[in-house]
Amino acid sequence: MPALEEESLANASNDLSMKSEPKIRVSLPEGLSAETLREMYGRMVLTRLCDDRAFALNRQGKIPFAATCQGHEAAQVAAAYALKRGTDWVVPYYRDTALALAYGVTPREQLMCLFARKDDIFSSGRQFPNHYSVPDRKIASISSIIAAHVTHGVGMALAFAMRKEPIVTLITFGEGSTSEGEWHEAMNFAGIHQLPVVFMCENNEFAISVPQKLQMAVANVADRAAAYGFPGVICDGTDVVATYSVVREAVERARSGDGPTLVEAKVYRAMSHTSDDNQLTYRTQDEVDALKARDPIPRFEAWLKDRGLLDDATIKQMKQQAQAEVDEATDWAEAQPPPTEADLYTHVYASGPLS
Amino acid sequence: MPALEEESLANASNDLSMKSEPKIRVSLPEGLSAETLREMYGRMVLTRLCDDRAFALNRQGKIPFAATCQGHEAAQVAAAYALKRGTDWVVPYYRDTALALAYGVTPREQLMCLFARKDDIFSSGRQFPNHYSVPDRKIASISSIIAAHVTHGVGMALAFAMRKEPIVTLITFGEGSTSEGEWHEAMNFAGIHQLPVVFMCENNEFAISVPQKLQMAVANVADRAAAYGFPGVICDGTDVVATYSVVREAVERARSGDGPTLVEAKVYRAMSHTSDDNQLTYRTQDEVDALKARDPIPRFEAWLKDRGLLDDATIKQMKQQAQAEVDEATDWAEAQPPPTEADLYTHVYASGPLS
Amino acid sequence: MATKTVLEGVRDALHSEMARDPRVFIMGEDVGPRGNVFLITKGFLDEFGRSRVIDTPLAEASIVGVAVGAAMAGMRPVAEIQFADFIYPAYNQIVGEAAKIRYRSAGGNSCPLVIRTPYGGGVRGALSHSVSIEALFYHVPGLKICVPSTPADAQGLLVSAIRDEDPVLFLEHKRTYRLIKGDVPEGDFTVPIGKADVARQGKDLSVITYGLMRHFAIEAAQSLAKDGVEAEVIDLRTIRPMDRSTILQSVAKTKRALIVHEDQKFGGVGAEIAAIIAEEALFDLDAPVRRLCGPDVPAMGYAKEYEEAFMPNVERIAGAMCDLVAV
Amino acid sequence: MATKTVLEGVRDALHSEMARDPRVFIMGEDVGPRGNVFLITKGFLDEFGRSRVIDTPLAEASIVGVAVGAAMAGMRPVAEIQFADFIYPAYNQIVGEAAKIRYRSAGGNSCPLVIRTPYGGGVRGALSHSVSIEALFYHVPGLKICVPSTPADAQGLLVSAIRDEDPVLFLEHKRTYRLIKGDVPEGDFTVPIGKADVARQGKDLSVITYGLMRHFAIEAAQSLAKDGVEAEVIDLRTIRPMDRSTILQSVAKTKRALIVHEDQKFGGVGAEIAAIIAEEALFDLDAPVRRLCGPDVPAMGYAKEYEEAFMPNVERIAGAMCDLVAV
Ligand SMILES: Cc1ncc(C[n+]2csc(CCOP(=O)(O)OP(=O)(O)O)c2C)c(N)n1
Ligand SMILES: Cc1ncc(C[n+]2csc(CCOP(=O)(O)OP(=O)(O)O)c2C)c(N)n1
Ligand SMILES: [Mg+2]
Ligand SMILES: [Mg+2]
Repeated sequence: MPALEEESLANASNDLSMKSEPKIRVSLPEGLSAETLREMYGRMVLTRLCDDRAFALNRQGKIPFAATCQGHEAAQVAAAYALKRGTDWVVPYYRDTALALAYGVTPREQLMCLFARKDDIFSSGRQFPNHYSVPDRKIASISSIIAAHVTHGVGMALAFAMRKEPIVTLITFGEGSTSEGEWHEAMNFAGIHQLPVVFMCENNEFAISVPQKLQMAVANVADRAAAYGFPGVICDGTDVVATYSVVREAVERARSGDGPTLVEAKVYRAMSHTSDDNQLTYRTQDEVDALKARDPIPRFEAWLKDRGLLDDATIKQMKQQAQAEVDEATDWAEAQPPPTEADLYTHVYASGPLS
Repeated sequence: MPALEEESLANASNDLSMKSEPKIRVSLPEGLSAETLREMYGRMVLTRLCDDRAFALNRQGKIPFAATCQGHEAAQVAAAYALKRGTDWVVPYYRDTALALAYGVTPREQLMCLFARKDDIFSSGRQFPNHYSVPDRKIASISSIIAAHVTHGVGMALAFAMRKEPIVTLITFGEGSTSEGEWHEAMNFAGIHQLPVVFMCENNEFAISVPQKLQMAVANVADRAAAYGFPGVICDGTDVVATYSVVREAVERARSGDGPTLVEAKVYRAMSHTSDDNQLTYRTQDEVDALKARDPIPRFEAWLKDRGLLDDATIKQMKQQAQAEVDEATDWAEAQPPPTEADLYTHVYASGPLS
Repeated sequence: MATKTVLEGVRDALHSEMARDPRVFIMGEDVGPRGNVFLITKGFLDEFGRSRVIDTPLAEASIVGVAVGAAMAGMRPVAEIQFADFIYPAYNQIVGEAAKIRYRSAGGNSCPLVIRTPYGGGVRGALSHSVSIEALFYHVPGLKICVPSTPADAQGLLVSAIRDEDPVLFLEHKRTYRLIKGDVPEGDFTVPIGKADVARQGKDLSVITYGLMRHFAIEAAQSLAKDGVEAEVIDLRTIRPMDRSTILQSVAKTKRALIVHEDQKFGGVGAEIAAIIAEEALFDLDAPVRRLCGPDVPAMGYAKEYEEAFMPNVERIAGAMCDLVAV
Repeated sequence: MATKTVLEGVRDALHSEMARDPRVFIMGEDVGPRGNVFLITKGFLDEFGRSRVIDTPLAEASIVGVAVGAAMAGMRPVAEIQFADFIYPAYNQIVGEAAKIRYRSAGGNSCPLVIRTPYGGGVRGALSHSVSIEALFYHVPGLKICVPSTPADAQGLLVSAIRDEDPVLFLEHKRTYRLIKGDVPEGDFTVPIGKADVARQGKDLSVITYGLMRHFAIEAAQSLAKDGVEAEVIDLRTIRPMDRSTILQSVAKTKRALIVHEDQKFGGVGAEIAAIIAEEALFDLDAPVRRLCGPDVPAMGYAKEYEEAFMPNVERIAGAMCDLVAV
């Protein structure tokens, strides 16, 4: 599907081609050019900086809340690039910062939601950070109610199927969310109607403090797909390329009318659940330290360098550029006005704030 | 488990031993004596007469509503006898007349609920018929809200497990109920804690008018058990002996601490969903006629006769006796007083009808 | 004008909107070949096809949740909950999601969705097929709630609901389906959401009601008229938004307010009506506000005696009217 | 007497009841090693073991449903919903099931269950961690609802709730957890369900409120006292049953009623309070009933400005009190 590749190039916001493109090109995963791979890497770097910034702002007392995606970035960026951006829809969850940034959310937009500014495009400062809603970039609105968005994604896919639009819908969630009844109902509905959906579970083995074995009696979330009549596939969600291949295949199945897939990306949560949590109350420092070895960013960096797709100078330049963007976005967003009392009453109904 | 057999004998309300017990005994399913098998047959016959009576009363305009269990009797009676009656709990659904009658509900009690009399022990005429609640015989109260009772059964099993009581809980439901989110949550919880539960799905392939293929994308409800980490087993629910063996094994698993089983009894619904439905709006007369061949009662009758466990004279006697019981119960129940206006206010709270 | 039943009004609204707008579709349990348990959608499957008349699995959260998603994606779903008693599993989707989508996305997303469901007693529906649910939803900003009682209102309000840009909970009193007949305009017409109907003019007291009770209240008013007492009967037609000014104008005129609903009293919709009057029209009143409502017990029972004891009827309403004018 | 926070009152009630009665157990998300997200059950797992402190899957319908079953089987479960905003998926189990079990089985079964959940705003909880839910449940016969606002009431009412034979929804205003400190009796004590607390005596107007607003109302009353206006402040403490006689006695004395709650106004609990007054005390009143409540928008937003604009505070309450005595 070469369209995909052009798409990603067209969408690239910066020229990331290296000064000295290596002559001998290694074979790349289908659909991914060197440029796209570097762009994906760039999104991961940018995400990490946004994530770190959120926690720094929280520690400084400038924002009361932050939620991390560290450990999930590879899976999210891979999924974003496996879709036809601008066409396919994503229905994400609150941990999908990397997915959002890879799907077109800008650092300024991200910082605006952290600061809960009036002109925050996701919710005008009404929702917690990372509750994206960007219709023009095909990102659906979600709430904090776990798993409530899964039926929505299915309904969107139903609408696209009814209108015969060749759109795929990606719906993401944590493994904890698969315990909810609504998740079951969504999967069941999608299976019955063989809708063009990719369900992606970002399994980090914890629902806040509750470990997977107290959430389900199965080893893999993917094992649950069989109950709905479609495939469940597992991938290493800290491996960009592996996840990309799996999601891409699922997207193609969906687009060609062969129905949904449940992708389980095995990831990990590097930090506490949110800034309100302290994971050392339920797992040991050793456990947490051990996770560092799985960091998807150095891993992808090494993969790209091994193949001559990236060199240290470019990495440095990309990181600097991303840092500058995040710094600029922070200052800019902080300076934007907050909502006013009058803003409380907008968008209750299309016709106004009647009750 | 010989206790079971003695139990069933002790509970037998009538002496059903044949005049001329055949000398050469065939080998019987473990746990089932000839007497018990005849008793089971008797419960099926009694159920059929109660069911027919309900519809006759409905046609006569004496009761506004009736729901049938015709086609499900074998599965239900088998399940009841696979349990330790008086000890194990059942959490049934509204189609479980045979299960209830096999578990100790009397024809008088059944007719009282049909007539919605004040002294109806299930609900004092508050609920639709067949919404059993007989704590002294270990039958839990249910509502009409599909699948809402499944978590209750799991919670009861949790309580028994906490108190280390060797009680098994049987929870029944139709295949339609497995679409509900609550069903998923109940299964999941039972799996995680490996609770002593037997889930029995009475799959008649219809949820009112909606055929199985529009309810789920899998061929068997039993296929769903794998998502919860315990076995799913299929049996012919029109075959008493086959169902008995499968449920009995599941009960033993549960009692010995090996966790839940999902039993799928393949049954059929002989009549319309309820007296308010007309199944010819969504399936053909031919389809309905074809079902008659699967009637579990003649089938079990033949099985018993083949083995010399029952003869025509006994059958005739049993049917007459059951008919007499149902007739007596009908006249008696009809003559009982209805609730009064004052009864509206009882049992709101333990402390009275405060609001 | 044609004479039809409430059921026919509902059906004709669904039919005309589906014919008019390809974005409109129906989903719910048994809406397909069965044509819904009350036969409202009989024939729809043949006419509009399986992709627009969807027999769903037995799973209310997804009936609403999938419809919410489809609405967010530009469709106009009409989701059916077979009986109002079965709406609870979908509460999260209605109250937590649909009602907040516009607000939470600051207008970025909308959710033009209708959730239809038959409610109310009087048909021997027993404990789980008789509930009134309006009080469990009317507190929720972002939702609209319709409770039509006549064929014309059922049809005209349902058309309005389907064309509305926001989620509407559309409650059809099942006893009215075949019982209530009335004149309905021909062709395309709507009844606006948010406007009460002065169903009967009067000067001696105001009866504020909705649903099946509108008809009982009118009958009671007619019986009182023989003794020269003229009751004004206000049928709210929609509960959220609630037509405060029609209520207040009427009470200012009659100086006496009787609120009647079938639903239980404590915390029912009548509480808000009484509160509005107590805040805005207190000095107009010549008598205390009165509420005649269902009793504060968990449900209407199956036995006829429970139903009769539970539901307000013409005699009880007439009695309460007499008592109130006597104060 | 010991001084403790509301959070400590809740914890001590849970702790003492678990120690006293082996039938009592806790289930919910993150109640185990994490000790609940507010650290209420910290240490409970070690003390009472895994079978009595159950970390559940992320699935509220089953948290309540499993607890209902356990209650029917003779246990005394305390089910926790992590935030009140997440209770909607369990609505069916609470409203459709728990509340009706005694009634539907004519006393054959009972459901002695407590569902605890933190609610309310003022902690920057944003759109999905700030909701007040009492109005969505208080209409339901068969349920009881507690809304304690002081450490002693939290502890004493929770003990009563756990010992109650019927399902109790126990709402803890999360802003009070650490903010509100107060004296609490030593040893075993209970606060009865159904009895309001006259938190402040006064003769000039009655402020009827509950939850966090009790504290704001008292502060407002104190500020008015400087100008010689003496407000009586009634903290309902339980919403269902509601202590009508305390409300009516107070209003009969002061002749003015201001109802204050954080929850949105339309269809809120204040509606029923106003209705009770309009029905029973209308001729006692020297001024219309007034309600000061949250605004009728779908939720409290994340930005500080939204929170401040949404929640009634001391100044606004004092202002409403002044206005009312001026009528
Ligand atoms: C319905 C609901 N219940 C509980 C919560 C509180 N909560 C927020 S996140 C979370 C854990 C989610 O776990 P998982 O789905 O695995 O996602 P993860 O955070 O691990 O990425 C919980 C319990 C919620 N937001 N919504
Ligand atoms: C929550 C809920 N939704 C819908 C209904 C209406 N209803 C009653 S029975 C039924 C079909 C049940 O099908 P199944 O579970 O297969 O059981 P069966 O009747 O076939 O034995 C439906 C949809 C209900 N009672 N409760
Ligand atoms: Mg997780
Ligand atoms: Mg079925």
